[in-house]
Amino acid sequence: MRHHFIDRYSDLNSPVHRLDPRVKILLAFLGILIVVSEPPGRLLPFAFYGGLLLVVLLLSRLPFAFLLKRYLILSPFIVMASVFYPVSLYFAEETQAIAFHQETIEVALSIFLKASLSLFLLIWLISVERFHILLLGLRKLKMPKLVGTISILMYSYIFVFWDEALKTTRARESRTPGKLQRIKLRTYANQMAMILLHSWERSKTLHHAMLSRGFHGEFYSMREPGLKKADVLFLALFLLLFLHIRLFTDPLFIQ
Amino acid sequence: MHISDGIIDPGISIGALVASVGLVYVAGRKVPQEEIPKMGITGAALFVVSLIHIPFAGTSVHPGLFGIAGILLGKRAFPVIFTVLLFQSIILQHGGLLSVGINSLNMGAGAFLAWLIWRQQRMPESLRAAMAGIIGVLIPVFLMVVEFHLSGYGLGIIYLFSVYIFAALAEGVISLFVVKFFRKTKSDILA
Amino acid sequence: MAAGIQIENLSFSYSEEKEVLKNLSLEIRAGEKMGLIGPMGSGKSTLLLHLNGLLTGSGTVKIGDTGVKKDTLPEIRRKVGMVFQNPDDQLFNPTVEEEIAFGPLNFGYSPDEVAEKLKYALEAMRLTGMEKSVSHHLSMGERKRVALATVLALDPEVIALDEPFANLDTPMMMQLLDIINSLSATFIIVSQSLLPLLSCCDRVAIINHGRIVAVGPVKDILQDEELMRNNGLDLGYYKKILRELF
Amino acid sequence: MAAGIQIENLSFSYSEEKEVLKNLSLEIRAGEKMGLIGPMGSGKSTLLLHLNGLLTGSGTVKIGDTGVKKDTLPEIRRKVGMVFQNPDDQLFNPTVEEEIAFGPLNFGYSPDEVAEKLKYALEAMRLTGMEKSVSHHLSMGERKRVALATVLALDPEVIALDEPFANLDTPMMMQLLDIINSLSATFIIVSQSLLPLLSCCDRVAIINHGRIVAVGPVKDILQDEELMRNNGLDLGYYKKILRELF
Ligand SMILES: Nc1ncnc2c1ncn2[C@@H]1O[C@H](COP(=O)(O)OP(=O)(O)OP(=O)(O)O)[C@@H](O)[C@H]1O
Ligand SMILES: Nc1ncnc2c1ncn2[C@@H]1O[C@H](COP(=O)(O)OP(=O)(O)OP(=O)(O)O)[C@@H](O)[C@H]1O
Ligand SMILES: [Mg+2]
Ligand SMILES: [Mg+2]
Repeated sequence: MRHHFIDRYSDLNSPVHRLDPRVKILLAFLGILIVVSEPPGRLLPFAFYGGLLLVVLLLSRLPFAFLLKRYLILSPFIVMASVFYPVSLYFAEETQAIAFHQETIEVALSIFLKASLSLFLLIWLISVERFHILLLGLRKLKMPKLVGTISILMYSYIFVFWDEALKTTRARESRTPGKLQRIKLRTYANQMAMILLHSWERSKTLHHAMLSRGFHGEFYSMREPGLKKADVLFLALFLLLFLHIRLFTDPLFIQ
Repeated sequence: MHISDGIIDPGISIGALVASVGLVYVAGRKVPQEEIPKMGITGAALFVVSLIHIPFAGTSVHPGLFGIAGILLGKRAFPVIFTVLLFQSIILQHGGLLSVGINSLNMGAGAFLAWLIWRQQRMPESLRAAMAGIIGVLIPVFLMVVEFHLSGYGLGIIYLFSVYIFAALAEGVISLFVVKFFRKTKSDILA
Repeated sequence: MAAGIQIENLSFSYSEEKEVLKNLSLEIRAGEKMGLIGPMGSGKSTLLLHLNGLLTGSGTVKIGDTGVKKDTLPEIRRKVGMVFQNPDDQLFNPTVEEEIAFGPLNFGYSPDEVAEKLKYALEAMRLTGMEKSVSHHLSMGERKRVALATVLALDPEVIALDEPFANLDTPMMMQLLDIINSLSATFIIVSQSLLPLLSCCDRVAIINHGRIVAVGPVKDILQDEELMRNNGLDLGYYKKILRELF
Repeated sequence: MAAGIQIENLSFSYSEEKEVLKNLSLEIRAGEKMGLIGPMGSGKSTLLLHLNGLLTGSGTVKIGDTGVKKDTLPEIRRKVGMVFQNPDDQLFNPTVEEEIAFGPLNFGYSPDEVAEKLKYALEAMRLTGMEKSVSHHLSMGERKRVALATVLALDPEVIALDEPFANLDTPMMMQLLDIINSLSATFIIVSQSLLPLLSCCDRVAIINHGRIVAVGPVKDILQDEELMRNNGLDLGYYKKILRELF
């Protein structure tokens, strides 16, 4: 019964879900780093990355329909960025000639694949750990304290915002006959600003409430994460596999 | 207008990430206690507002409010923008984990210039507010064009980004309105 | 003018896990003043939100002859005025004056009429002098009064009040009781302070776990010690303490 | 353990126009339970917010031997627990469990201690079973209980409660009274429900227009009809209504 729009499948129980948050963050971050560092135009390794990712996803027991849907919703920007690679070359005089060569198309395709794999890793990350535990993990990985503090506040204030939006809508509806007429636009604008203002006032009192309960900008959780041997092994194994693909795919598959 | 992972040159992304973490420390030195809730709520506002998608020219744009962030937070806007982008990349998968740095530098530059304009006390307040809103969009877009170009894209990319002119104007109106409203309610949010 | 309320077999749940209103039926006559009492979390506020269609469950709710449905909402909202339990849930305009004028303006009254209604509501809730105050910079009791004023300004046929007496001091509470008694609207009043209900309600309904457990004349219900105790509504404490005091 | 409270010549205003606290002095002994009553808008909530430095006016406020100043705030916050008038001003964690554990975790208790404190607070406020509920999705009375639980979990030396009885049903109110009486902390309790104060307070202070008008043993004050009436705190109504009822 939590706010599911944030971390929908983070409560599942799988071997991956049970790992330390730091492992998940590092795997996602370094995995993305390795994938995007592929030189432009190489395509074959992506088949292996894809296979590896599939294994991770299977181990995490995440519903594929969900992952795919999420990907499809977010893919337009990726598609656009890849399509625009050749197109942008075409629209500039000095590069027009090479715009639709095979190599250019291959670069565009590798942009698409890199971005898609990175996106899947991100979707995976938020689906295997509760968001605020991820933040805790990031903090343990030396994320600046100020960013941590802002994160804690933002995380609670996001709900304040939702809440205020919901409330003002209710309040307005209960005193308006159906659709707003004459003063429609002004009322909507007013309402938006009021949401901001109310949230601002509430953010101050909530901060007070936090301070009076000892808040000093740090993260805590009832289940303090701890690195175990399994965590380290999991991370090392998968990173090595990623690295292996990155470094050794080419010599084996030279055309 | 977030750059996803894998689209621009990874060297740029990583350099930007390192630079932006440094900048978080610089911009966040000696933050007074009273500023903290304001930073949090502005961050939350930026995040929530980014959930509102407006269909536009085949894709969708969402308000960024980076101009307003600049107006409200001044040089403290940067750590907030960094955090917002971190949230967006993890929760919404907008942008990417690696690109948090480059994205925050882009948007942060917008907020910073918006703040510089906002501080020009001699200009009428409404003008400053509107211009801050507009600049808050245009600067990040300009920087993105440069970065795409540096990553091998042709200059034709400018056409893609020209649609943001409309977004910029819309944000100008929004910030004008927000500033007027806060003045009217005598809220202490406008320092 | 007043309209009756007819609730039949109303069921509602916020999430799958738990049904909050269970097949609930209740009839309130036009012009009647009905108290609604019950332990915390029994579904009182949830029930009220059904009266003007802010929530909709299965079953029927009728205000006068009009069923609460999507296409009748404009009419229903005109008929039913609602004061929320938490005044912060209700106030969304920058100043007290704008807050109170919002309803009348939206219902299309002329500027003169709006001014008149505003004046009446301000006076009734002792808010004269606070017109220009920012509503969320008021004390809790003051905000509660503003929330009440927004509804009084609309003069609706049915008035639903959620904990109107909480956070009011005694003189203001008594003034509110007078106002309630002077209006001919149908009232439904939720309150954990049980005693004021004696001065303003004809009948009282007890709700527990989303069901109506008892309905009857206010005195009969409040004096039925066993019934009250069984539903987590004990007056014995007050009896004892007042013996001690006077 | 308990610490006394000493307030001397405290003045405060939110804006230039109006002074809300006017040169106010009040002393509360260690372990004493003090009620604070007064009409709406008289400055009760504003005064409480000074006790842990959430607001600071001119004059001095001392908790035990420690003055409430910028550099003593961490110490003060550990000593003083505060329940706000509106629970929505206080709850910010996604679940009830996290909400209650927040304080103990931030004060550096070990996981075992935190679990123990959590369990105690949940039981005291009858919240067992609601651990995983979203705090914003509770009824008003339930939220109030969560707010109270967050403070009980911290076991502070001074506990300031703003309208703790509003929105509670009678059995819960009585349980809360028992809890208050069982704790050795110093209490300061603001309440418009005057009667419960008789069961838990040693002394009562009347505040009106930002000044302390009277302080004395709870019974003496509540029985002084003229004093009460002059300060907008009339018990006559309750007297009448209870005569009628029993
Ligand atoms: N928005 C919500 N989402 C989910 N559950 C809710 C929501 N609001 C209330 N509930 C649950 O529904 C039940 C009834 O709530 P309701 O607010 O109607 O109680 P109530 O009788 O008004 O209580 P109180 O006297 O405390 O105000 C409670 O158990 C509460 O936890
Ligand atoms: N944030 C604020 N800004 C400006 N004025 C305020 C603010 N909060 C309260 N006030 C004013 O200060 C006065 C005292 O308010 P306070 O909330 O302390 O009253 P109270 O005694 O707690 O009343 P109640 O019983 O209604 O809760 C009121 O007149 C109120 O309008
Ligand atoms: Mg309720
Ligand atoms: Mg108060």
